[in-house]
Amino acid sequence: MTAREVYLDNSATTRTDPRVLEAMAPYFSEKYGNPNSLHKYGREARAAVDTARAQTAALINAEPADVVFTGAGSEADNLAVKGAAWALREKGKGAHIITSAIEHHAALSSVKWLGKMGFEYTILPVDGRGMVSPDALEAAIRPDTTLVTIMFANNEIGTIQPIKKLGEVCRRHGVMFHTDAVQAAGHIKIDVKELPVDMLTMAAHKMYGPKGIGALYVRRGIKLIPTLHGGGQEFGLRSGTENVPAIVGFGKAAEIAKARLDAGADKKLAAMRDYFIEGVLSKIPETRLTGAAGDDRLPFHTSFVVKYIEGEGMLLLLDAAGIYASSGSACTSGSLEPSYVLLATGLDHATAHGSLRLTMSHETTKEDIDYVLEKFPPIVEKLRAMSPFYNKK
Amino acid sequence: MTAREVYLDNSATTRTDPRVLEAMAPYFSEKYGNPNSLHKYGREARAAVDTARAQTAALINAEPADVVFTGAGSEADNLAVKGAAWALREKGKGAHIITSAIEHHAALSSVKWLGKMGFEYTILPVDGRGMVSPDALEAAIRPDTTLVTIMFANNEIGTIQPIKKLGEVCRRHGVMFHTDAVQAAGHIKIDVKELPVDMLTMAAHKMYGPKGIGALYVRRGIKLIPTLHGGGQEFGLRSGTENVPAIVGFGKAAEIAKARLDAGADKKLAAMRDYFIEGVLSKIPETRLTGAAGDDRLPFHTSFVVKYIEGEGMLLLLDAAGIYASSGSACTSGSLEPSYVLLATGLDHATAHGSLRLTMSHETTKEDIDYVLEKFPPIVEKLRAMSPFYNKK
Amino acid sequence: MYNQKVVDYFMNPRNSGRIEDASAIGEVGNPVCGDVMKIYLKINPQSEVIEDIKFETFGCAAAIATSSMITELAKGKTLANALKITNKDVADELGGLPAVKLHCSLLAQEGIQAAAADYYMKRDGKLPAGLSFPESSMSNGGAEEERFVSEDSRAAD
Ligand SMILES: Cc1ncc(COP(=O)(O)O)c(C=O)c1O
Ligand SMILES: Cc1ncc(COP(=O)(O)O)c(C=O)c1O
Ligand code: FES
Ligand code: FES
Repeated sequence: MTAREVYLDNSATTRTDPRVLEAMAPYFSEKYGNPNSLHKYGREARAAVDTARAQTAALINAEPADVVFTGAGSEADNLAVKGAAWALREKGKGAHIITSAIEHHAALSSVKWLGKMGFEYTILPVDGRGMVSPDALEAAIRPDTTLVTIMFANNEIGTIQPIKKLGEVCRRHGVMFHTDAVQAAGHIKIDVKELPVDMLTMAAHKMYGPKGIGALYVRRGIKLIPTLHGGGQEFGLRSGTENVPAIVGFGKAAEIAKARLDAGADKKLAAMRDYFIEGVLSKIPETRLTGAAGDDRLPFHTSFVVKYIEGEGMLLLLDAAGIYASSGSACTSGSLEPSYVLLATGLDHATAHGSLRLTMSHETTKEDIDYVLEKFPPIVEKLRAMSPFYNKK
Repeated sequence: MTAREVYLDNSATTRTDPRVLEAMAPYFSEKYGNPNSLHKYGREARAAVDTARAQTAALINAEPADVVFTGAGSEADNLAVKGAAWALREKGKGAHIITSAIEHHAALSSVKWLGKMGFEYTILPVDGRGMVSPDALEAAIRPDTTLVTIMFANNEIGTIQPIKKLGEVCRRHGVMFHTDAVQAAGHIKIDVKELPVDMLTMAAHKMYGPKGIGALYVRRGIKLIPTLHGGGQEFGLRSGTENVPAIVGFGKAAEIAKARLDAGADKKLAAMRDYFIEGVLSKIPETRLTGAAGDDRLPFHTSFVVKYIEGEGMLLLLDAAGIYASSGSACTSGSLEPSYVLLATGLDHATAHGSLRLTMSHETTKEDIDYVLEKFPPIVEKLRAMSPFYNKK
Repeated sequence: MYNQKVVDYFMNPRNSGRIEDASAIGEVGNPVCGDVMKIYLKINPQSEVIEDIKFETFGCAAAIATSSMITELAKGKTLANALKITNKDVADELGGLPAVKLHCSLLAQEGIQAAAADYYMKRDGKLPAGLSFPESSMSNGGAEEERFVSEDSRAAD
C-alpha cells in the first residue's frame, strides 16, 4: 500500500492540468515560431496566441484586445500599479495611491517603491475577517488620488473583498481601480462587464495552468506606461518574445475553468471546504479560522491558527504524513516576522505564529480531507505537548 | 514527396530541443510544487531550480549564485540597465549611460526611458561592419558615467563586438559594463571569469531552450534595484513564482550548448555559414553581406541586402517555397522605418529595404542550404523583374 | 496576415513589367514608407481608353498586390473612369488589407493619377479643366486605435 499524498497548497501553485499540458506540447518543438515572424511558423504561433487571448478574456467576460500577457502574476501587478501611477502623474492628475494592508507583496512593494519615487500612498486597514471597508476607502480618497489597488481575494486567508462596492466608490470619484485577482480568477465568477474594475491581474499557475505566465486585463481607453521596455509586444505593454506555449496553456486553463464555473463546481468545492473547516475546528480545540467564511471566502481555501504551537513544526510533521500545506509563520519565511496579513486582521504575534493554510484543488477528494482530519489532530497534540504555553489537562 | 521545409529564423527563436522538453515535462503535472514551499513538492522544485542554475552558470563559467532567472531576455536587459542605473545614481555616482546605436530595443528603450527619468546618455555609432570602437567608447566616458551597455552580438547583422576590449575600457574607468549576449550565449564561448563584464543577459529560446525565460549574470558584489517588486524571489532581484519547468529547460539547454561548444560544433557551423554566404553572393548579383564576416560573425548567422527589391516580397515567396526567413525591412515591422541597425551601418533607406536574414540551427543541413541556393535566385529575379529600379539586361 | 486573394495577386502579378512605347508613365513614392511605383499606360488617342497598362513596384507584398489589382481594374476603362478608382476600391477588391498596410494601396491610386497627369501634360501641356483626382480615403487608415502608451514595435528579433 502506498501512503496517501494530499497536496493542499493550491494557493501557492496548482498542478498543471494534463489537458493544458497537452495543448501546450506542440508549441515547443513543432510549432515553435516567434509570433512576430511573417512566415508559416510565425503565423501559426500568432494564431495560437490570438486563440489563447480570446479564451483568457472569455473567463472574465472581457474583449480579447483588452488582455495583456505578462511573465508572472507579480509582473501584471507591477505593470498595473506602476504603469497607471506613472501615466496618471505624467498627465498631471496627481500622485496619491490607495491600497490595503493585506495586499500581496507584488502590489504592496510596487506601491512602496513608488513611495520612494515621490508618490504618496495610504494603506487601508482591514477588519478581523480581512475586509476592506468601502466607507474607509471613500474617506481616504483625496483630490490628488489617482489609483486604488485592492485585491480580489487574499492568498493567506481566502477573504473575498466587496470589489463591486469598492469599485463603485472609485468610479464615483473618478479614480482608477486595479484589483489583483490572482487567487480569485478561475475559482469564482468574475465579469468585468458588470464589475467597476479598470484593471485586473490573473496568473495561470493558480488555476491549473503553467507557471511563468500572468495576464492583466486593461479596460479600453486606459493608458499605461510599460514597466518592461523593448520590442513592443503585447500592445506595447509587455516587451519580450511571447511565451507561446505558456500563453496557449493559459488559454486552455481559462477555458476549462470557465466550463467548471458554468457547471457550478465552485459551489461543490465550497461545500467540501465547509466540511473541512468544520472538521478541523471540531477536532482540534483552541483553533480558529482566519479570514472570512461562507460566500465571502474562496471556495478552495481554508486557513487556521492553532494556538500554542508554531507553523513550521506542523508543516514538517504533516509533510511526513504526505500532507502538503503552508504557513504564514515567521519561521517559514526569510523575514522572521509572522505574516503581515494575519497581523493586519488583529492577531497577536504569538497566535499568528501558529498559522496553517490548507488549500484544495478540484482533484481533492473527501477521502483526502478525512485523511487530513485523521492525521492532523495528533500532530497538533504532539507539538502542543512540547509547548511551554500549552496547559496540558 | 513532401516539400522541404527549411527554418532559417533561428535568431528570432529556436526549436526547443526535444531533450530539453523531456527534462521540463515532469515539472508541469508531477513535480509541480512552488520552490518556496517547505514540503516535499516545494523541495523537489527548489532542487530542480538549483540544478538548472548551476547548469546555466556553467555555460558562461559563472558561479550559480550569480545567475538570476527572469521572464524574458528583454526583462534581463531591463533589470541590468535600469537596475544598475538607479542603484548607482542613488549612491551618488552619476547618471550618465553609454550604449550603442545597434542595441536591441530591450536595452535601447530602457536607456531612453531612463533619459526621461533624468538620466543622460550617449549612443555610440558603429562602422560599416557594425563594430563599436573601444576608442570611441573611451572618449565618450565622462566623470559621471556609471554604466555602459553594449551587446555581445547583434541579432540583425551577426556582428560580434570586441567585448574584451570594451570591457577593459570600462574597468579602467571604473564604469559598470553590461552586455546583452542573447544572440551569443550558447553559440560562441563566453567565460565571465576571463571577460571584464559585470552583467550579461541570456535567453533560453535563442539556444534551443523554451520561451519565456531569460537570465542575467550579475558579478558578485554588484547591487541592483529590482524592476519587478514582490515576494523577493531570485535573490530579491526578480519577484514572482519561479517558472520551474522553464528554468529546468534553460539548464538543460545550457548543458547541451556547453557540450556542443566543447566539441567545437560552432566551428563546423561557421564553415557552413561561409559556404552559404559564398553561395548567395555568387548566385545573386548586386547583393552584399551585412555585418562582419569570419570570426567576427555569429557562426549560425547570415544576412544580406539584395538591391532593387524589398524584403517582404522575398519573405513571402521564400515562405511559399518552405523557406522561413526574416527581414529588417520597413514593411515587415509596424514602424514603417527600415531597421535602425542597418541604417547605423551606413546603408541608405532603399538598400536597407532589401534586407534578408537567414539564420541556421544545428539541425540545418548542407542539403537545406543547397535547396535555398536553388530557390532563392529565381525569387530575386522574379521580384527584380517588377522593380522600377532594376535595369534589366 | 494577408488573405488568399492578396497573396495570389502578389505571387502571380497581373500586368507587371514595362511598356516600351508607353503613351504615359507615372511614378509615385509612398511618403509613409519610401516605397516607389511606376505605371505605364498605352492609351487610344481617340477614345482615351487604356488599351494596355503595366506596373513596376518597389514595395511590400501589399504594394505589389494593389499595383497588380489596379492594372486589372483600369485596363479597358477610359482614362476618366480609371481616375475614379480609389485606393479603397482596390483594397476592397482584394478582400481587404491589414490596417497597417492600408497606406500601401495609395501607391496604386496615385500611380494612375500621376500617369494621367503625364499623359495630359505631354498632350496639352496642361491638365484639363475639371479633371478631378480622387481624395485619398485613408486619412486615418492604418492608425490603430491608440489605447496604450506603446513603443514602436519591430518584427521578431
Ligand atoms: C540581442 C537581443 N537582445 C534581447 C532580445 C530579447 O529577448 P526576448 O525577446 O526573449 O525578450 C533579443 C531577441 O528578441 C535579442 O536578439
Ligand atoms: C494574491 C496574489 N497576487 C499575486 C501573486 C503573484 O503571482 P506570481 O507569483 O505568479 O507572480 C500571488 C501568488 O504568488 C498571489 O497569491
Ligand atoms: S526559533 Fe527558529 S525562527 Fe523562531
Ligand atoms: S508600400 Fe511600403 S510598406 Fe507597403
